[in-house]
Amino acid sequence: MQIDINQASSYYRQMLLIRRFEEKCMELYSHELIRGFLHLYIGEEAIAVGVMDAAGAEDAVIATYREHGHALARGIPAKAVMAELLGKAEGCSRGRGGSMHIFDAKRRFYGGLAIVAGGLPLAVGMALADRMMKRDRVTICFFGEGAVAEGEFHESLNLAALWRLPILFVCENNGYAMGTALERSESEQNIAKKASAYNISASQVDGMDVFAVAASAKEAIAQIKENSAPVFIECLTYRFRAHSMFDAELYRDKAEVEKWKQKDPLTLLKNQLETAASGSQLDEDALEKEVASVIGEAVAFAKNGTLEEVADLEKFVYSEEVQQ
Amino acid sequence: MQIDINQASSYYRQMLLIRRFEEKCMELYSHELIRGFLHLYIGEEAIAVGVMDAAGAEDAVIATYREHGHALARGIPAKAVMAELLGKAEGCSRGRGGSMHIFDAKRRFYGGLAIVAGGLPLAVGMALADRMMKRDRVTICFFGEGAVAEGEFHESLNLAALWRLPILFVCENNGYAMGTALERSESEQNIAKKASAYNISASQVDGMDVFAVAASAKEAIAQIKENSAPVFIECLTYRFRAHSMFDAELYRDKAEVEKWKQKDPLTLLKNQLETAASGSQLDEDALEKEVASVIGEAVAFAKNGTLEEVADLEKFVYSEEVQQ
Amino acid sequence: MSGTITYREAVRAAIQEAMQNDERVFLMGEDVGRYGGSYAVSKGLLEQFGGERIIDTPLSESGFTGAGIGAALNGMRPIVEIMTVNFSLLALDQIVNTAATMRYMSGGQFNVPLVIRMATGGGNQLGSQHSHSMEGWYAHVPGLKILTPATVQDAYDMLHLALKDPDPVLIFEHALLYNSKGELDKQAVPIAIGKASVHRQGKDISIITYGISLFKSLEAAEILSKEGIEAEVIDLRSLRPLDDETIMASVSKTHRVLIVDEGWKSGSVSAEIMARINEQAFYELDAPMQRVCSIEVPFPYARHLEQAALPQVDKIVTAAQKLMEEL
Amino acid sequence: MSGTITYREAVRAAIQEAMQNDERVFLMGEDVGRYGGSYAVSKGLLEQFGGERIIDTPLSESGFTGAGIGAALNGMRPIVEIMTVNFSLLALDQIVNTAATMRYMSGGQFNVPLVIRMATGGGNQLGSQHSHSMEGWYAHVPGLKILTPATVQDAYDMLHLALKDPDPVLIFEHALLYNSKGELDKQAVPIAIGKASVHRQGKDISIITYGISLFKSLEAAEILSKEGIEAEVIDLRSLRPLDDETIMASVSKTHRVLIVDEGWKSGSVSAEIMARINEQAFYELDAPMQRVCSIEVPFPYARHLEQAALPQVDKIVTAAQKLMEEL
Ligand SMILES: Cc1ncc(C[n+]2csc(CCOP(=O)(O)OP(=O)(O)O)c2C)c(N)n1
Ligand SMILES: Cc1ncc(C[n+]2csc(CCOP(=O)(O)OP(=O)(O)O)c2C)c(N)n1
Ligand SMILES: [Mg+2]
Ligand SMILES: [Mg+2]
Repeated sequence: MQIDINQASSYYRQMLLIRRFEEKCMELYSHELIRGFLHLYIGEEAIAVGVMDAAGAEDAVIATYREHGHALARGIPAKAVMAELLGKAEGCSRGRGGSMHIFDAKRRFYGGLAIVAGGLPLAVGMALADRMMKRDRVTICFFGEGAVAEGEFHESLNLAALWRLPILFVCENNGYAMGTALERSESEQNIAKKASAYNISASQVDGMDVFAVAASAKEAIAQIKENSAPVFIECLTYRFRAHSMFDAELYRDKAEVEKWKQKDPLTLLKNQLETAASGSQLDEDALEKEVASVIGEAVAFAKNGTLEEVADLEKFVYSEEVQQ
Repeated sequence: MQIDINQASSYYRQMLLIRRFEEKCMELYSHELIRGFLHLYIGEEAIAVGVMDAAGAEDAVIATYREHGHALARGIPAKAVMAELLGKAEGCSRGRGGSMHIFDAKRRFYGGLAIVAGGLPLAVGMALADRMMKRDRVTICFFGEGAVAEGEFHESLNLAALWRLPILFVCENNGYAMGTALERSESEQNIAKKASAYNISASQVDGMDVFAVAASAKEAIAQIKENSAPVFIECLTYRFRAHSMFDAELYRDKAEVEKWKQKDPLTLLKNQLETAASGSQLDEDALEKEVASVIGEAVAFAKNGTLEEVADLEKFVYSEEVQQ
Repeated sequence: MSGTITYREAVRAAIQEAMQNDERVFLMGEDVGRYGGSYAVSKGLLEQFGGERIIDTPLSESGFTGAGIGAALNGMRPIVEIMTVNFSLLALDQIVNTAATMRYMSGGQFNVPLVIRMATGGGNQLGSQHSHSMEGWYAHVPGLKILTPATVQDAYDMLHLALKDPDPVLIFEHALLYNSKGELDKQAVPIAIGKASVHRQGKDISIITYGISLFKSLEAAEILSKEGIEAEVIDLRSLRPLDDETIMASVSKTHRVLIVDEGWKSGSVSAEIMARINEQAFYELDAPMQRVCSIEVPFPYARHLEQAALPQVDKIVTAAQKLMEEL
Repeated sequence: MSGTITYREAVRAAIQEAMQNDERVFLMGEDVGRYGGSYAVSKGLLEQFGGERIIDTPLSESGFTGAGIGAALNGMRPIVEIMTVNFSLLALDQIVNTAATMRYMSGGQFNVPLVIRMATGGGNQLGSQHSHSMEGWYAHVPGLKILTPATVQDAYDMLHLALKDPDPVLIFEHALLYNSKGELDKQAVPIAIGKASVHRQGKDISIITYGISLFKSLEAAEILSKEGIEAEVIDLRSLRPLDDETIMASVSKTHRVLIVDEGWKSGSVSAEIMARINEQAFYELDAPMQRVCSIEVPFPYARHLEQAALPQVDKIVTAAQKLMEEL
């Protein structure tokens, strides 16, 4: 495999940023600066980074409550995300959203949605709008394998395929929905195969391998545009941490976690680079420093942020102006 | 094919009863004795009759709003159904249900449910209860092909397969959901194939051929018991009449309807008998008379029925007695 | 430009004009196209606008309602039709958890200019799964606006108003009103969302109502008038926001209140109106407020039972008479 | 048999005993087994009863709630756990259109002895899709019974009562109560469904409330007492049926009413209670009734905003003081 060192460093830096950002989140959670539910993406970074590399600025992104990684990979500044986690007015959702509801209109980042499978119907509508308006855009919709059992998954895949909509469905199959292992939630455990039952072109990809994910997403987006039809990719991955901050992890054993940690996407990328023909190496120290400084700034920014006025509690329930 | 003349007459009599019963319903509707929505099963009789022949008395049946045929084939007396359609206290649901809500506890007939796909989750629970209590029973769940697009279909098929529940799913594919043709509602139009995506054993059968339906249902029930797992059959059929009494049928052309009428299940049965080795014939006149008399009695019974006291309007909202 | 047409035609005309004037508007729902709409509202529109803008959906209430939200987020002005309010429960998660919250939880970045229309109400002998009046439920939810056109004029105006609104608006059309006839003046300036209408002036009692019950209330008012009781009849028009001002002004004039509402009594719109009058105009009341609502039963099929479950003119008259007897 | 335990433990003990005593009882829901329940209520039960009776379901709220209805119809006594009330909207069609109507539309042939438990309420900074109090909505629906245990004793008793009830019963457990501690007497005769409890006697004002707001109201009552205002505090316990008798008796004693309810104000339980008091005890009122509810916003994440949206002790005190100032 030929690996471009710049590409590799860029991926690595992004994945490292997500990793360190979330490690900082854990710390801040234990200091009670972050509250509510906090779902970490650690272990799954290659997916968001790989897919976002394939996404154009004009494409739309819909994610779940486990979306820090997607937000950062999409280019939302770490400080805006961190300020959000600290509930500050400077946060990307003005402190109203928190960890589960990151939004960014400028980057066409539509959440940050915390009803499992709730984003899929939105993706159908977003893509429908693009098709009706003849815009050359794709809607990228992320969800976990747990979402597959919900009725919304079924309705949305059918609509997307029936109407041949430009959607990239990205299933992040980390094997568990909270404590429920895939084999206890699906009668057919090959999710990509389930997608084929809607006549959607679907494939499985190693979700720990950022190059594989990016390649597959790029191919998928090309295919979507070429065939004007949705494409589905199932990324096989694993979350290294608990489901959220309130999870004793009774449902899986340590050995399994350890086994997967061997496939850490950051380590994998380093190894790929080392064994690649180029033989080049990452400047890990520099990257760590760079990332640490971004995160340091983000935390400082967030801590220095202001609280939204309580008088503005009801602001944004409705739009202020009704255009006539 | 060897055809037993008694079996054939019995099927024919039942299908004829349904056919003539519903023709009478149309008449009574035009006289405004029946009101609300009235969905006729004309053309689809072979399915209910064939499947019910396979069902045991201890099995449970769940149907839709197009369920006169299922009710009659299950043995609910025509007079109890007719009285229900006339809104009388003697009706099988005491006049509270009407055409869409036929119930009969004694015959384990659980409706008569008018939310499309709403019966499927119930079937899952009924079968779960049987399995937990180690009862050797099957739950038979009828629904139209329109229901397949609903999320409940997906959730229920998955649960049934995952938990290996004794359910016979019977999809009555008459090609249309109101005015929506199958090709405009499903990206994959082979419904049986969709069922296979849940690892449910599934097959298509000619829904106009009562022998074929009965054979397939019997085999399915045997298979359910043998494998303790659900089975799915898709019956290909057609409704000869409008969706309900308010339907101008703008969405399909007469030629298509006429083509299907050539496959009328009653005619088909007669032909099968004639070309069968036995060479025996139905005594059509006698059957018509028998059926006419049953329906005549049913109408008289219904017309003579009483109206539930208005004072009892609130009866049955809650159970009267709370056992302690 | 004014004339007598049916409520159904008024809704259709509004959809038609909106689609002609704004390419972002489209209609989506079960059987809105080839079938012509389950209540024939959209008949003819498929032929006029084609299948790209009059979209027949599969039976997937949650899916296509959510798709409406997505399309609205992405610049369109979708009109989603749900056949009957009971089926809307299948889409409720999308409506309440997403459409109503999107603007707020994104800190004002995204709004959802979505219009959802659905048939509501009983009286057609459709039984326990097709007949309820749940608009009051929706009126509980911040982020939504809830309209209940009763007149032909409102059937027309409100669709246009809803399409102009940047936030999700739900329109509840009583199924028994589609055949009703009335005057439509297309040039008239529409009464804004959130404003009630006084349909009949009166000094003795305020009858506050909406939707089909408006007509029952007006009929009752005529009967009461013969007995010398002059009822003021208010059509709320919008259940969220509610027009407190018009309500309180009327209460301050009549000092007696009767609310007529086809929802089940407990937890209905009528309760909220009573609560607000109690809060804002308690000292104006000469007698306890009364309400005529639906009896709390899943609706029965038999006509005599269903009619007994619904608000009726005689019940309104009797309630008003009793209210007038209070000191 | 009496002692101090947590609310969580009380619910768990009740489930455990019911399962021991009746083989028809089982628990089903997302992560009730291996995970131990999202709020750890069912921790340990899988080990005790096995996977056939402690059933982890896939994410399929409509599917498994409907399965609960089916199992109830077929002789079982299922307890369905829905993680959070917001997710229950996905199952609402099954609950409202099927569970609540089955007995009625079958003319009394079938009943649905199903218990549905779910967490409700805000205060945990869970944002706009996890924090609402929608039990009042459910209380609108004939055919359902709605329970809101506030105390440890009720958390235990109500599960038993619900399982004995032949009709669908929904139990709303406020998420912030799971860690609260209280006395549990397993031998005590449970207060029946539909009966309210007077938690504090008082002569000056009736504070009517339920769920977690009970504790805020009791705290407020102590503060008020120091100012010489003696509040009677009523825990409704059941939102459907409502205990009109206890409510009216208290109103007839105090003549002033304050309702505290974590639901959004418009169309909340508080409105229905005001409506009933107006109807049944209007002449007993010395002042307009007041209510402290949640501000009508999808709940925000930031703590200071969320706290501002919720009913709080100081708001209750202020409202009560104002109410006492009225002539
Ligand atoms: C409709 C709904 N039901 C339940 C939940 C609670 N919940 C949050 S995350 C989750 C597991 C989802 O698993 P998966 O889709 O695999 O995503 P992952 O968390 O593994 O990334 C559950 C059950 C929810 N948020 N929404
Ligand atoms: C959830 C829901 N949505 C819509 C309807 C209105 N509706 C009643 S029957 C029907 C078509 C169903 O088609 P199908 O399942 O194929 O059954 P068929 O009528 O052909 O027997 C529709 C849309 C309904 N009853 N329930
Ligand atoms: Mg997962
Ligand atoms: Mg069909």
